[in-house]
Amino acid sequence: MTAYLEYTPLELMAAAGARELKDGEVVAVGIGLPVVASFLAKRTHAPNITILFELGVVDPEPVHTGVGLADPRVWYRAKVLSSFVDMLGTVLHRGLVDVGFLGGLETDMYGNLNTTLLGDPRGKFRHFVGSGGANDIASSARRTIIIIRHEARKLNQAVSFITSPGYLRGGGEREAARLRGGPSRLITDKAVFGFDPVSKRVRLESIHPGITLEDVLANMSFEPIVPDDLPVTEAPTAEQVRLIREEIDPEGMYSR
Amino acid sequence: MTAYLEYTPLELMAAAGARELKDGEVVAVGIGLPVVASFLAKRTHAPNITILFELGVVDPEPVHTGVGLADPRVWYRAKVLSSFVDMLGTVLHRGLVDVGFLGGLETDMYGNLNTTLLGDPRGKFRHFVGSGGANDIASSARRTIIIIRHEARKLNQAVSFITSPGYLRGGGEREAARLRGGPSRLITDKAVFGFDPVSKRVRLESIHPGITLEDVLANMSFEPIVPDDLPVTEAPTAEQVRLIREEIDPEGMYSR
Amino acid sequence: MSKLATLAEAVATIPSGAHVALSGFAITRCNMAFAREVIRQGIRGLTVSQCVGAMDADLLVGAGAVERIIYGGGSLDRFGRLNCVNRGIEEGTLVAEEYSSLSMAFRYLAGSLGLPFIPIRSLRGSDILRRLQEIAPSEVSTVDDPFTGENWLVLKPLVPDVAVVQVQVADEEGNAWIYGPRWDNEEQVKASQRAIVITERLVPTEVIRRDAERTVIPGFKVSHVVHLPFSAHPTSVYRIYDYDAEHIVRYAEATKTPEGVRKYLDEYVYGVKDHWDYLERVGGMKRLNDLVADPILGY
Amino acid sequence: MSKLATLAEAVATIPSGAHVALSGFAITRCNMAFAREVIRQGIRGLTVSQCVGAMDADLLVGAGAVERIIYGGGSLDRFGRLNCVNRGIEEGTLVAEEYSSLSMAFRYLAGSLGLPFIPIRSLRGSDILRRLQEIAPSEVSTVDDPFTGENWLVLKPLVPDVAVVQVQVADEEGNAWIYGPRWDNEEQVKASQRAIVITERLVPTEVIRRDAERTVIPGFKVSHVVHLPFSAHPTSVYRIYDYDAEHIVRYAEATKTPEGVRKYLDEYVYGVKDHWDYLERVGGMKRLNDLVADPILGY
Repeated sequence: MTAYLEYTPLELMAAAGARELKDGEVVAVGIGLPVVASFLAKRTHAPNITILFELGVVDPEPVHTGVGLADPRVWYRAKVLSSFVDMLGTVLHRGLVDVGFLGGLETDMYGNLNTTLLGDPRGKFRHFVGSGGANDIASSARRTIIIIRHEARKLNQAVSFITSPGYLRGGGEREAARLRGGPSRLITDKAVFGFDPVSKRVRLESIHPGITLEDVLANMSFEPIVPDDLPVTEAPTAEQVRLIREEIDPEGMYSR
Repeated sequence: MTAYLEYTPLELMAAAGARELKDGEVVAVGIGLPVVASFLAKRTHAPNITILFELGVVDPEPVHTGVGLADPRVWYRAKVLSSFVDMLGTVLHRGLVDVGFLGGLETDMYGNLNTTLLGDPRGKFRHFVGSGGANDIASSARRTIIIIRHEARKLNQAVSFITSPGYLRGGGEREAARLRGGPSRLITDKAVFGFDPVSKRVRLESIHPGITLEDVLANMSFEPIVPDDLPVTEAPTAEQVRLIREEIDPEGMYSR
Repeated sequence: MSKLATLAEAVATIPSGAHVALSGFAITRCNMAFAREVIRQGIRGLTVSQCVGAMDADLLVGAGAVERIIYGGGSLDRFGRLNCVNRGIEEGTLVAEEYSSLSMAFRYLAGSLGLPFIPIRSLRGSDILRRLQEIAPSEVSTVDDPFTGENWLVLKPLVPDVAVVQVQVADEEGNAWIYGPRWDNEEQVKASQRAIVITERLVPTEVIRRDAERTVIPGFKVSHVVHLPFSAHPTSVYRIYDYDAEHIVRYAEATKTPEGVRKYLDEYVYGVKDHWDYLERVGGMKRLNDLVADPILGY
Repeated sequence: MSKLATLAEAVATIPSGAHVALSGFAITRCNMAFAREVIRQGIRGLTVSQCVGAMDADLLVGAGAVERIIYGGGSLDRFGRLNCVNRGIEEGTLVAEEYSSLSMAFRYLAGSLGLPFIPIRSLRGSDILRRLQEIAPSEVSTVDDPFTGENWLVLKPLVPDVAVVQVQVADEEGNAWIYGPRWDNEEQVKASQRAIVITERLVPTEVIRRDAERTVIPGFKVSHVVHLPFSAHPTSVYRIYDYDAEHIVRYAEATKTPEGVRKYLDEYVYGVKDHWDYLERVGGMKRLNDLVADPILGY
């Protein structure tokens, strides 16, 4: 068996995402890197997490990579095959989802996410995917983890459209809207961020190996809170990389 | 094959109930005579009616008589096996039940039904079955048919407890409560009654063969409206009696 | 993760005064072994709920384990009334919050979906509603439909502490299937804080994965899985065994008087050391074999 | 009673301007043959709804048959965006009432249960809600929870004129089973005034009666049953056939421009006389055989 000492930025992000999951938690995921992160956690430190797909799939064991939630490949060997009302209603809205993974076109310093449109909603804009279950997860999960590429246009001053609310304009605004939970982590290919408990602003938590603070700040359009001591993000272990490449995403569709 | 020229009062009531059902209607029934009436209609003039049991059973074809809705004998060969929410929610509350059959301890001149208690609710009383789905059917079915024994204590001035509302105190009271439908027929072992379109009071429609108007009136505690011409209730045909005795209720549990 | 437990272990997690949703309907899939163990362990002051009152609730009430019943009325079908429940209501020793089947089902549904309230057409104009407004005013209210202005009755969601559900098939994680109609069981489990699954058949998770459309109870809602054959006796479990008519007749007769109830409890609950001892007492293998369901008929 | 009909007969019952709920999700169980026939029959001004926008809706929009879409966003998964829907929204030629998956599902659920309105936590604080309050103010409102005083967002029930649902198994009465996740399909059908069932396999009612727990669509909701193999092509039908990746790539590419859409429609919709002709056009038996699902994997 070859040792996997090298890893891709996406593999590092998947490992960082996996690290956020505690054993026994219920996790709502969309397709892509979040699935890789969740299956990685389930095969390592969190064998008893429950993985949900919004359309009505619980704990599948895919043997082939799917092109999306609509691909029967990702439903394979599920323990429950049901519905939106069952997953997003009796589990998520009922308050049983501990963690929701979210991605998007852009986010801002309060973790508000946009997956709907870019441009001026009243004028010229391009329309994209929209919400799907993202807004529901952002509204009712106990906490959410945002996974997004580290680019200035994606880590934006303000988003053109709030599809999935983070802390809105910060402080107590999210609470005032009586939304449950809120973003706990923002994971990019350069760093891991958290959110300040009071101002709810994005705060740098750790920087990935080989990345400088300058790289991090130069590639985002808002100023994160930067604490004095900045640890280096834990790199994925050789075993984690092996699991991703040999078992979880052998075609590298989401992690290479 | 023996000709069935004789019939029991219950068989006559079942035939009268069956006659009320139009082909293609959706019918909600409890156990007992209503089931006999519904299956009789389905095997004669209304092959396309849909028969529902509240706990989640559609169009069963029992080959043995059951002791109640909880008896798997009456679920045999159902086309749908689901739930209360499905039957009473997505069918009844949604407005798709055309006819509901109801019985009870007592009813009054406006078709209000009591299946809960006899005596003084605030003092000494005996408690019985309660509602089950009866109140729901009485509230949301497009029309209901009451089947009850013709006795003074069952056809009462006023009921001790309104479990399932008929026309309440008559006139526009039921409409004011914004309940759907209302009782269309009251079938006893002596006569068939309807309800006056304006006052909503019980009105005699037909008297069973061999029964006199005196028998009818002497055995009820309220005065029904009595029209000038009073037809005789159509007797069950030999074929109807044969179906009841040989196929629908061979043990005569509900019709003898 | 295996949640297998003995009946005694599972029952021991239920504190006196808890709200327990029961899966029984009249005389089918009732939590009978569970009820007998609750009584033996001396758990008291329970609130029990179910859409249609059944033999499991009646036995618990008869033994004095129940303070409040939230239900839509009920009986033992043709075998008779719920004598213990009715006596408790008549004598005022049992608080009864009485609804209809759908209003109960909607309260569970609202609880299962995390809805703050649910509108319903049922109950209006009835004495059921008048009664509720007196004894449980905090559970019912009205709201104006903002779209039409019409005033609607609304019910408060029901969120039991634990749902106890008798099923035909489950794995050790609690993923469970119910054959036949499910009445309120799926909503009960999903509304409750947790569930105890009592199953006639224990299967590998592999079996669950091969037919996952059937999984109406997801393992993550389940705290304990008890594998206990004939645990619904004398009530029926569709496709597994029929009800024991003789025994239910004996029960219906015995429960007509408090003395009869005491005798019944002494013989079938206190007088047996566990479920296996109970099964011997009611006729053992020979009798139980007579009840085994026909694979085609399901009873 | 048999409700068997040809696709053309079933489609002919849908008037221009009707509200049609579609069963597709991205690239699976989409009403593709249905959409192609709707386009051929020249039905226009439709309102289409589904929780997650799918290829069936995109094709209908591309052909100009749709005036309004009520959905929770959507895509062709990794194959790309819903180009026709997005272009319509960007150019203002398509009215889009955009929700989230759960808010759509709750609107269907409320419609299916006859609820006057349904409360939800989703959408608050988002621009989705702000947008809705502008373009569809009659569909959303707020209500004070009478039990806690908290103000809740409430949605109006959705009651489509007809639900068109692509299933694996149905009988001639319309009793139908869906293998795999059902997303919003059961609520869509039960909320709608009637349903058209398009099935891959037609079975005797006898089969339905042997496994009735699977019947998620009851015959009495169904007006027409169309038995049409490969009717979801190029999208997948779990346990029957896989999606046709090559064809979907071609579609995603073609729909990037209005010209491309026209060419695609000419070749695969207007250019074929019926579904069987279409199947020949996309590769015939040889190609379709490659797509047949493995009985274990289901794809």
